[in-house]
Amino acid sequence: MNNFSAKKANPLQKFIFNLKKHSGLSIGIIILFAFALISLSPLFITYIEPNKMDLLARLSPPSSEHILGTDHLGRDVLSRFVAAVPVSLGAALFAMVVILAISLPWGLIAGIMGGRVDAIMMRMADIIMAFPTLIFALAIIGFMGASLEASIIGVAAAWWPSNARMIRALVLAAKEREFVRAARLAGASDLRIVFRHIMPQILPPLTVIISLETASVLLALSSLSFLGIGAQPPTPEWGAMLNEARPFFNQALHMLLVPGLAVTLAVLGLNLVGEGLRHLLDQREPYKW
Amino acid sequence: MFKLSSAARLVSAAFLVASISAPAFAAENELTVAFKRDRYSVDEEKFTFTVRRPAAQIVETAVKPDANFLPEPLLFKSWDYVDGVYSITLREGVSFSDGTPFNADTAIAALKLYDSGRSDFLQIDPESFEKSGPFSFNFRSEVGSSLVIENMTHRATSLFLTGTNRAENPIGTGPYLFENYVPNQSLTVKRNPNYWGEAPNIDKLTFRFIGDDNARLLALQNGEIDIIGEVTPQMLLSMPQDGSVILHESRPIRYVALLANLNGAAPFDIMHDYKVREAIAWSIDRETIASVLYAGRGIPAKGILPGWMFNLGDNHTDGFGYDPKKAGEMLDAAGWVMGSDGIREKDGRKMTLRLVAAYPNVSSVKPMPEMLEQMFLAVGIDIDLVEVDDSGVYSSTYLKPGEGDLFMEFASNNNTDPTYLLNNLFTTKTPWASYQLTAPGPHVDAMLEQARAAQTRDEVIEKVRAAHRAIVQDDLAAIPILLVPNFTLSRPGISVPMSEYADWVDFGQVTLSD
Amino acid sequence: MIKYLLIRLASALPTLLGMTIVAFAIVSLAPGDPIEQELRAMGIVPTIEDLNALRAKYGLDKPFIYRYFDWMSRAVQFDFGTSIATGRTVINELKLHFPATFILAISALFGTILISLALGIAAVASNQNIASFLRALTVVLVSIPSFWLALILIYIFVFYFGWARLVGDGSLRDLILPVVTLSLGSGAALGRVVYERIRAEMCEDYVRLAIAKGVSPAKILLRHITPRIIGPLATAWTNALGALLGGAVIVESIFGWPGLGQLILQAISQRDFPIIQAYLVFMGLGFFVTSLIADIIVIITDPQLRRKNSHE
Amino acid sequence: MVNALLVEGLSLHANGQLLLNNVSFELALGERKGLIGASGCGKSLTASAICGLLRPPLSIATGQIILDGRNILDFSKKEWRAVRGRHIFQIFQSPGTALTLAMRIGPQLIEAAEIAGVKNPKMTAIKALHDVELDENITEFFPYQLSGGMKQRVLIAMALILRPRILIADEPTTGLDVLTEYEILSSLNTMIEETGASLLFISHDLRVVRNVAQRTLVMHEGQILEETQVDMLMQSSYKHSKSLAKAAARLVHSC
Repeated sequence: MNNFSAKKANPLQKFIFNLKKHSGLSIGIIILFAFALISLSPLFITYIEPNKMDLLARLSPPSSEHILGTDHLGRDVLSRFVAAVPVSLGAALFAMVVILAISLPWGLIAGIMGGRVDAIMMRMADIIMAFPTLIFALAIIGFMGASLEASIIGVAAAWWPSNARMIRALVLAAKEREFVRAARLAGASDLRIVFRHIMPQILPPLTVIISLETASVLLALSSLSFLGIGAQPPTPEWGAMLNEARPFFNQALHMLLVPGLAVTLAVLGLNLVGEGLRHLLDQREPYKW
Repeated sequence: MFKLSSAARLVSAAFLVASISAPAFAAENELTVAFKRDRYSVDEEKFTFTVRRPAAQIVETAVKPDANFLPEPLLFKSWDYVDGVYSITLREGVSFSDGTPFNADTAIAALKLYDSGRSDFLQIDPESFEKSGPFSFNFRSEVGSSLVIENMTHRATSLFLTGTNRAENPIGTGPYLFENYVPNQSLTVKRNPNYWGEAPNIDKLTFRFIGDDNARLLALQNGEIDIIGEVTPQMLLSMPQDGSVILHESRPIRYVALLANLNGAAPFDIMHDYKVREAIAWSIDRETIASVLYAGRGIPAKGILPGWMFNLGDNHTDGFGYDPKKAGEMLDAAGWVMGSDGIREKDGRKMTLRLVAAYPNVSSVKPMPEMLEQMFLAVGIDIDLVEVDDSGVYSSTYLKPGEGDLFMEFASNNNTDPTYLLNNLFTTKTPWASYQLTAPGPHVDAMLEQARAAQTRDEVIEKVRAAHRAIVQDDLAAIPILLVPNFTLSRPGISVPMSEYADWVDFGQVTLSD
Repeated sequence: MIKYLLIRLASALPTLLGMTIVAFAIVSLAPGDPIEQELRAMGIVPTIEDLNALRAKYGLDKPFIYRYFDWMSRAVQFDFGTSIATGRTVINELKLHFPATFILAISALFGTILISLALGIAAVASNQNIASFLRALTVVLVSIPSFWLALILIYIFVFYFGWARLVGDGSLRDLILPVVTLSLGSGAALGRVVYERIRAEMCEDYVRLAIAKGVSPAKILLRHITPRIIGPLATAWTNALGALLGGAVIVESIFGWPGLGQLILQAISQRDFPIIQAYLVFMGLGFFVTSLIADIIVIITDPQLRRKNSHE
Repeated sequence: MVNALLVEGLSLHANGQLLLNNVSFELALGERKGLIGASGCGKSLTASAICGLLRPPLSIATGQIILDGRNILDFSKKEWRAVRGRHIFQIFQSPGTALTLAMRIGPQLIEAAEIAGVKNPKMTAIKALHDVELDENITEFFPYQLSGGMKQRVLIAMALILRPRILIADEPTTGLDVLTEYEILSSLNTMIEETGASLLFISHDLRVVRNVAQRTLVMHEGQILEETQVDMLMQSSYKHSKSLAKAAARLVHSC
């Protein structure tokens, strides 16, 4: 009789069990963790200075001295790749913070106030969403002049409205839940409802959104750097490194592969984590036919 | 619409094949030349801009620059300048491609067009034209300039037949006829069978506009185009060394230099100190840059005008070598002492210089800015590098408001007027308002004013020489780095007659050896 | 339906108006003087008066509000002025470059729809192992930056095999690589949407009933699930068109495809204001029209909405 | 008596948790049997297992379900498809979501008729609607235009069309008012009488079961406690059986 009541697994075991079941999520976490380690590695390992040129060793293939080879100015590709981790990922994370700083209050206020405020706020978001995102970012950069800062601002300006919309949708769904209604009827203040009831509810799906959106922001930022209107050389940044690698891809494929794989892996890590979290949250299984 | 045009192309191709196969025709030779930007414009009012490189095959100028950058006859047979009056004798036996004879009437009409344009480049007094014979006439400069003929070597001053639509069907006296134009894609010209001069080697020239530098090079390697007309140092770095791409070069003419902000407000006032400018000049390893970039064809520069040009000679400037130790001492002497982080400082202020690269765009000098940054870092100067791929942003955001310490430029005196470059870049009265901050002061203003007012060419050259020395040596308004040839790239089996001035590379005279 | 469309259009008017203001403001308030740049690039020495005359000609000397209303009153008649760089009318420039981008974007959209359906349905329908592989493939494809993919495709197909041209003449054969580049990524992204949508529907009770009835999987998918998801998918696909137009800027630049992307990159670097403004407005309009089409599909496929709208 | 269905030692797992424990029972040809128990005791799981509608993480640990002498748990997907509808059919407790929202009623019934292999699907569908006392013009309706009771009767009409040998009705009257409940149950009775199918009627409410079946299984926490006459439940030795009977009695009394 007792054998069918669940054995209580401890949280860690449960987490590990979940990770095993969600291999995508665990791979994603491992990738992101690896990038975090790499970005910290200069504290322990001495790399060649990422901007140091060795003009005699230009475009050299991977060797014991330069494990990932050198670029067109004889700079060490490995150390540039490592130095680019905090720049590229940092820029994406920073852009995401800016996006959230705008879209979270925007979506919360619109969702909770409803009515005319909601209509006006969403209309304003719609105006920006009327432009394809990358094109809007391009226009903003055209306004500010090319730089990493401008591309972050451009991307944030183009990306926040859709995030605000998603957050608003989450808020609306949360607002309809019984206990939120009850709290409201019980006379809880808006602020209290937001922080005590709505935020905890939208946080899990918001994590999914943040993870997936950071991936798309990272892609956008590296695209802009690749077009030469994002991070400016000699700043090590993956998109910019690819831009520099372009002319040489016939002679030095390693210049093209290293930053390209770096972007792909980082985006993959973020996507896997986002997808994995989504599956963790949505445990429904389809009927088999 | 898209499909229609490709269908039309197919049909016309079919007709072409049919017309070729009928008589026993010698095989047509064709050449495809790639340029970065389509500069062909159809605005009649802006027609001074229209005759850029491709269209220059259709219309010709009055004179062309010779090897020493002096005007030599083309449509003008001879000219004379006495007391403000130019007397012109035209070449006889020339006619426009539609058969209209080229004579004093049509020439005057063509020259008068330049006053109806918005920009009065030639500064001719349009009321002063006076026909003195069927092939001769006189005119005056409205500003008393002795350099009108020199300015006519600019390809923007080609002579069109008036009374026709220059935008849709430009008619000139040149070796080619307008055939087809797809904006931002291609312009095709075909041989003018009735050309008055030496017949070109190539029957049909197609100019392709490919904006992306790498795409141009890859397309050449892939055999999709024959010649690249605009070549960047990155392309030369990545050029395959197996002989599949051939480099053609002129004498060095373009300069790469750092223009110093001599009149900037804080924080862009560090360059006011001559010692700092000199230290920078000594900390540039020009030999290394020259050996790595531009396929090793650039030479360390002692000035921004090459010595061969106008017979200026190499000796009126001394130039600067590479001596980081000396540079360091100069900076010490100027009060900029080394800080603990390897960056110099003075009165608590870090020596951070903003280097804006580059005019006309950063790809024309890349990756030189990064190389310079490392060299300056070695003497304790921190560089805030701003790369601009847009000459509009360059001049309006950085140059005009003085938002920078050093401005990297890649340009040339693309004109046989010896005062052209110096006057525009280094005088307080420059017509290019952005360049106020690079003017050393009244003494240079005066030198160039005298040069422009001089009535003989020797006198002009003499003054220019003095002004040039002042700018690149005594005042260091421009810190010279390299002098670079004008390049083209081609597939093997092509020989391109190069010119120092890109607009004067004559693609019709290309010889094919296969 | 027509009434609904009219309401939808009327409610979109403020958005469209706001869009034009944003498009105009972004560009007009930007620094950079196109006139001076053009003259300098030509090596021409203008006087201050010449510059002012040219500025006046292009209306660059007037205050912002005046310029906006002036621009709008002409824009509604499809007169966006003259390109400063080329001297052609802006409408002409757009007409010249639009067909290439249109073909590219539509082909890429078509490819996207095909790839997304193939990946999504295959992942739903196949057995556990193949499905996991397909889903892994999907996430990887979504994560590859399009510009990198383009370079790798060029390396493989242009240089290694020599099967494709790099700088074509705009013929359909030159379309293949750019379209593949564009549609792989967005096709995978939408394949994920297709998969998630079908999966979500497969959790629904009506699918359980259909299974209990003994309906075959293909019929369940076609008859029961498709009508439910076609609306949301149409919305996702048309939204993808926006991403494709953005991606087209990169892909056109890499492949030298003579479309609007090239035009806008060039216009930005040349500060060709009228072009940038018109481009932004057109992109916004195009986006608006496609989302309208998506809305119509949603209504047609959702009986409840369809009824509500026909009875209102 | 010939067995229509035999369930033997059926056990069901999810995430290491045992949800059905050694469930065994049989259903004779033409027999009507109830399956009662408190909510969450495993009744619907049993029904889903019999129809092959379990989805992960649910999985069958041990046991067999014998239909026509064959263990259907060993069936391939194709064999399952051949069995469903014509041999075993189930109507669910949530008529509101069970019908395909985007399809009109007519095509959904006709689809069933095609599976059943009748000659004139459309006529069969209309006749079935008449049998459950629905107007034939609702074939043009979408599910959202029907009430809950009407939808449940459409499901019964579907069962009429399919003529399964075994029908499992999983709480078909939950959430409906008493009058509608009565109509549904009589439709169900009509259907069983007409087709001669065996019926497994699942409910938590003894009162309802009494209307369609004489015998019932009692389930508690994943196990079958007993099989007994509905009327004898009050006298059961199991306290859970007794409490179910008492709850029904209280409800009847309060009316």
